[in-house]
Amino acid sequence: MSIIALGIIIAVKVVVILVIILGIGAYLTLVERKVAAHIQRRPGPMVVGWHGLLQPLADGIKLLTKEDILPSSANPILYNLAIVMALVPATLVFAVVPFGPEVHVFGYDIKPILTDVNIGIILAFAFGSLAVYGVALSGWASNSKYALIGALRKAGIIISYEVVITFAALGPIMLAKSLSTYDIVMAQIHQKVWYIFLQPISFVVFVFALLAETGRVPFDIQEAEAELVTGFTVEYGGMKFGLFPLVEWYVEVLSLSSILAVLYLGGWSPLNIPFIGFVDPFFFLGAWSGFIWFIIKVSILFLLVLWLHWTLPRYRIDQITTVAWKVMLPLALFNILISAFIAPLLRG
Amino acid sequence: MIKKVFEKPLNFLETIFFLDFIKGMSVTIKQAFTKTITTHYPYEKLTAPKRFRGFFGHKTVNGLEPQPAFDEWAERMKVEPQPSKSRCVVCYLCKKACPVPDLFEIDGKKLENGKKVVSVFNMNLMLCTFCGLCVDACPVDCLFQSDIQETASFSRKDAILNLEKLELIGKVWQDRREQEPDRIWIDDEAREKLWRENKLNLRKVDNA
Amino acid sequence: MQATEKTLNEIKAKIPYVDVKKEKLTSVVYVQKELLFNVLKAIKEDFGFKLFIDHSVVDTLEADNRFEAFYILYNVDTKERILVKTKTEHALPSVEKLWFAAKWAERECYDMFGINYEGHEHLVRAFMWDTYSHYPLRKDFPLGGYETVELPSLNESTFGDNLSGTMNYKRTHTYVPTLKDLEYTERNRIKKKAQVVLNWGPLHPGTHGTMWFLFDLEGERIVQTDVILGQLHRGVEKLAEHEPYQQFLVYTDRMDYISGLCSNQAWTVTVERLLGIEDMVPLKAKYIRTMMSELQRINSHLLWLGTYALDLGALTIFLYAFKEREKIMDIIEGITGARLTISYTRIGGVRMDLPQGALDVIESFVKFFPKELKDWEKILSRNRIWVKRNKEVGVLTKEDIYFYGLTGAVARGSGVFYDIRKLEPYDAYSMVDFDVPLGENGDCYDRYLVRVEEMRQSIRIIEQCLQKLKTMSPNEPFMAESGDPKKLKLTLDGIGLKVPAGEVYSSGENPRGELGFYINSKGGLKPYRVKIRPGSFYNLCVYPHLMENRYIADAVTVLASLDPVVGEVDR
Amino acid sequence: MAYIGLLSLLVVMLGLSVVLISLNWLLGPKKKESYKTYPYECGVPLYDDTAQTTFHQGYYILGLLLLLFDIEVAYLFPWAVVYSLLGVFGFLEVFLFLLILTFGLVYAWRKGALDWQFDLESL
Repeated sequence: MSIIALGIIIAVKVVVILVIILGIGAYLTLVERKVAAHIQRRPGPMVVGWHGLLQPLADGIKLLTKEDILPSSANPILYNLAIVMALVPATLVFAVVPFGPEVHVFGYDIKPILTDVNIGIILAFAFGSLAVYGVALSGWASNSKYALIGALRKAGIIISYEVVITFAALGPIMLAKSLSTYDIVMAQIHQKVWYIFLQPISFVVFVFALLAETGRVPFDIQEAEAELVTGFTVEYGGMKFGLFPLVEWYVEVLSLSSILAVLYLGGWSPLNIPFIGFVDPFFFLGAWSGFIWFIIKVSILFLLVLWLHWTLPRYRIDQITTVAWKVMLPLALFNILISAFIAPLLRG
Repeated sequence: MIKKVFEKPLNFLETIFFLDFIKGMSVTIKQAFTKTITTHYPYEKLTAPKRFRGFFGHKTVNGLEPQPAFDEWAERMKVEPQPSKSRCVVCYLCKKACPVPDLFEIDGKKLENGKKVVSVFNMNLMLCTFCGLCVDACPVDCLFQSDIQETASFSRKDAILNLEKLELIGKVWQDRREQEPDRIWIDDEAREKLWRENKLNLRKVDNA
Repeated sequence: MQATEKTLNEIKAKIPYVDVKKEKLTSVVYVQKELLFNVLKAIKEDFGFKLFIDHSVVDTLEADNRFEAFYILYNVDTKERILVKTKTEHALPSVEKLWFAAKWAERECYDMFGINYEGHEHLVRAFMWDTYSHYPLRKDFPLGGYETVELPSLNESTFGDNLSGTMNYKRTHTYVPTLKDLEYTERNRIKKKAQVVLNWGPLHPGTHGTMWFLFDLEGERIVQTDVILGQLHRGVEKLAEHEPYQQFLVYTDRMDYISGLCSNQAWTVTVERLLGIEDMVPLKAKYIRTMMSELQRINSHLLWLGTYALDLGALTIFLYAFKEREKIMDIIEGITGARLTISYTRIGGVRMDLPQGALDVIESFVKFFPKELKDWEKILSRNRIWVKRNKEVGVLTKEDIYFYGLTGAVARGSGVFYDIRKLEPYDAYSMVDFDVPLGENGDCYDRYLVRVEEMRQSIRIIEQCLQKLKTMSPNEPFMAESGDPKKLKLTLDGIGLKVPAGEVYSSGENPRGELGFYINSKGGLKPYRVKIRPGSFYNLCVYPHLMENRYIADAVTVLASLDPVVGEVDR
Repeated sequence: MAYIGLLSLLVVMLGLSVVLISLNWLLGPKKKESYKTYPYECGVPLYDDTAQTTFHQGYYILGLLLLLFDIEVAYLFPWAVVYSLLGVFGFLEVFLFLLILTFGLVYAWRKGALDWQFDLESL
């Protein structure tokens, strides 16, 4: 493979990820607003475009043309650095997400994954936990008490759920015998089983950890609008304000849902009947059906997150940490024990 | 007489299978696939009920005045009724009944035949509480409250109703809504649509 | 019910140096101010008048002993109410040791009358800022205030279109606090003990209005709290002294603006009791009032439920509750003509009869609503997060209820049977059948359950009223006819309604607690002094106590479960 | 070599975030008003001028435990990958390892370290 071809492939992949972040991320705001609206018996945005289809665009323009305000007592460098720290690591997670199986385009075999390395999962968790710095910095830099409390709460959540999410992920890794995201999916395809069937406890724990890491209800205490107005974003305006929810509520949910799909739902593999095989209604698409399955799985997970978000009340900070350390962590440890018994039974 | 309230705590099975969450989520998903109940203001508007207490108006003399009260009061206050002009008899009862009397500015002028006619009737609605006590006080069914509710304006001047504006509102009202029956709502179809889930069926208008 | 002759005599026998007097509408114990504390203590502890209702002062303008103070106490077991009165020049002993609620009432009297309370722990103004130098409720304070600062009207400066005469809007304004005044006030109210003092409110979504809380924080822990009231203070009591009885009705709408009809009803019933015409009110009017105020109660509780859930993060319930609330609003709009500031009742009846179709609409609402309520309970009541957030939070014991003068659903949540509709029925409440829900633990969860159950009981009441109203013909009167128009003029507009001299304390069961009106009338068109006993004000006074050593997140839970409305707190 | 993609994404994202941050400054209006940059605290004067002070948090010990468990998990990742090759010995070894750490967790639990440190006294 020539250098040029490699460069083009990488460029295409980067562009795809950028589209996911900015385009899909922005349009997910519309999806969320529509889902929330219909759950609440409203139609949601209806004015800008057909059924509000241009609403994210209008929101974007509005946010971009706001005045740039720096609070008088804020620290300007940290204040802006916080946004970078929030945005960049969250998007880097996508680098290790395999969007589909290997495909054959223009004579090249291309894996639709930006960095297929043998420590993919570890990278994902590492970048995922870096996101807390953005929040913590923004809280400290804006020098507002509400922002500070919100940021410290977010740190509290991360402290609790960082351990839980990694312990939960150990189970599928033991079964797949690999840390590469691509290989984990391949292992599930070879073993003809999605790990959700073997690891239900770990799956539930992972879903809650996902909600916690992304600050979704019932763990949205860092911006709890009734107590902290909007927590750490309280001093931000315009696009700077817009980026935080974009990153937290959409980009991170998407990336962690992708990881979840990879770990438990067999990534791009079609519908699974445990230990018997896969059923693929999209067989006529060949290798490309994998992409559709991946999109379906991630969207279902995203809708589930929304559904939970618009149904449940939120926890209190001490209850969150207590649940994490006293319920989730022992469950995750127990799950490792179970996996230790299951793993040798599976074919390599 | 006394009812103790309590709620059972979750049992073990309900806890591990998240039955409490599932129950709540079943309600929200059910609602998500039910029709929306919104009215798309300002593209859609409901008709205010006849009793709505909005901006004020003066009903005009059109032969439908409450009799004999109107003639008696016109006699008593020495007021000459002018056709298609305000019915006001300058009795000041509205001002007397008002919790904020300052908002009224009423005056009459003498005609050549020695009788009076209302010349100034200003209402400063910046001060108004829209309680309707002045309407109750009006003995000749002149002052009334219309269904005008979109009253925001860029100048405080628009919040002051003078005699011309009041008469105009009154005339429009008399043409448009005066003859309606005293019903809770007038726009039955729109309301029944809004109350779809209640299966509301309003009885047909009784014009008796 | 007022204390009986027997109780008064027992008090006289036990405490010989007081005078007791049984008047037509009140039972009064007169006492010298030096003995006030001991007498109140004896009445509280020996005679069981444990519940603090209200305390305030009447400015009599007499040369010596200008102020007449009164304390209203209630005995929940024997259902008796008593007034304790004393006279003073400018100072009174503080009774905050007996009732914490008195502490706030005393602050209000200090603020409004300049009474000095000896032994008060922290005597600061209640509503005005601390650098304010007048006492607004004194009789010599003019209604319009002292005109010191003139604010330029926006229109004048922009368009230059002022009008002449009484229509002009160039109005002089009284002194408004500057940032410096506010800063002095906030530093005077709370002395920092912990790490950071956080301003929580007045412009904050969690305070349900413009309440200003100061939280002294040690991390997430609230070490001490204070409330700075008065953001919405409009001097309703002062206005009442300058309005005819009927016209004051308009201001009751604007106190507890969520439940205007209930406040209307409470005021009307009070004036009717003072006039002695409670029995003359037609049955139809009574049923209409009862039904409408129960609708309003559901309306108010829906707002509470919605905002409560919203505060705890369940936004969807908020929209569901508002969906139903909108229906009630539409009903009320169709019947009375207004959605929020209703002014529907009249002294002697109601403003208008029910329109055609009203009963059908209400019936269809009543049929559907319980189903909807059940759905919401499915989402909330047994949800583990909801239970965790509410159980063991903001616990109030029975003794707390009496000590802090709490009423309404807050009192019932702690298992105190205190419901004016049962204890002292007004309008048609004695003729309908309903249960009073009582909680056991007195935490936020119990208060939640009590209020939800109250909505169901309200539906029951409305159903009974509907049955009754259906049998009544449209020709039946809805206003009382005065036997002798010269003596007593009962009209819809209330012009010329003269009220005999006397005093009365009467209350209604508002959704937010007991709304009481103390009217001191010297005869004539206008009351001499009106003291409003707002349920929200006293329910809020327990808040600093409940917030001690709690999380910030509990602040919203507890505040929403006490459910104060600023319009009523500040008046 | 595999990391080139990651690196290029990092560079692109850094550039993009700088652009997004400065767009408001470029496109937005610029009007100076005296209280516009006043820190938000519900529209009233600040009691404490700065929020950058000591602020007690209840999860200090949890933070220490996080370090501990994160290191533990780092040890477990390689084990998880090759677990099937190690056989019974590998299982027993890590089982013992986890057991000790679980005892550590239980100890911390019994000592109340997993609870939110609400008061200074409980520290």
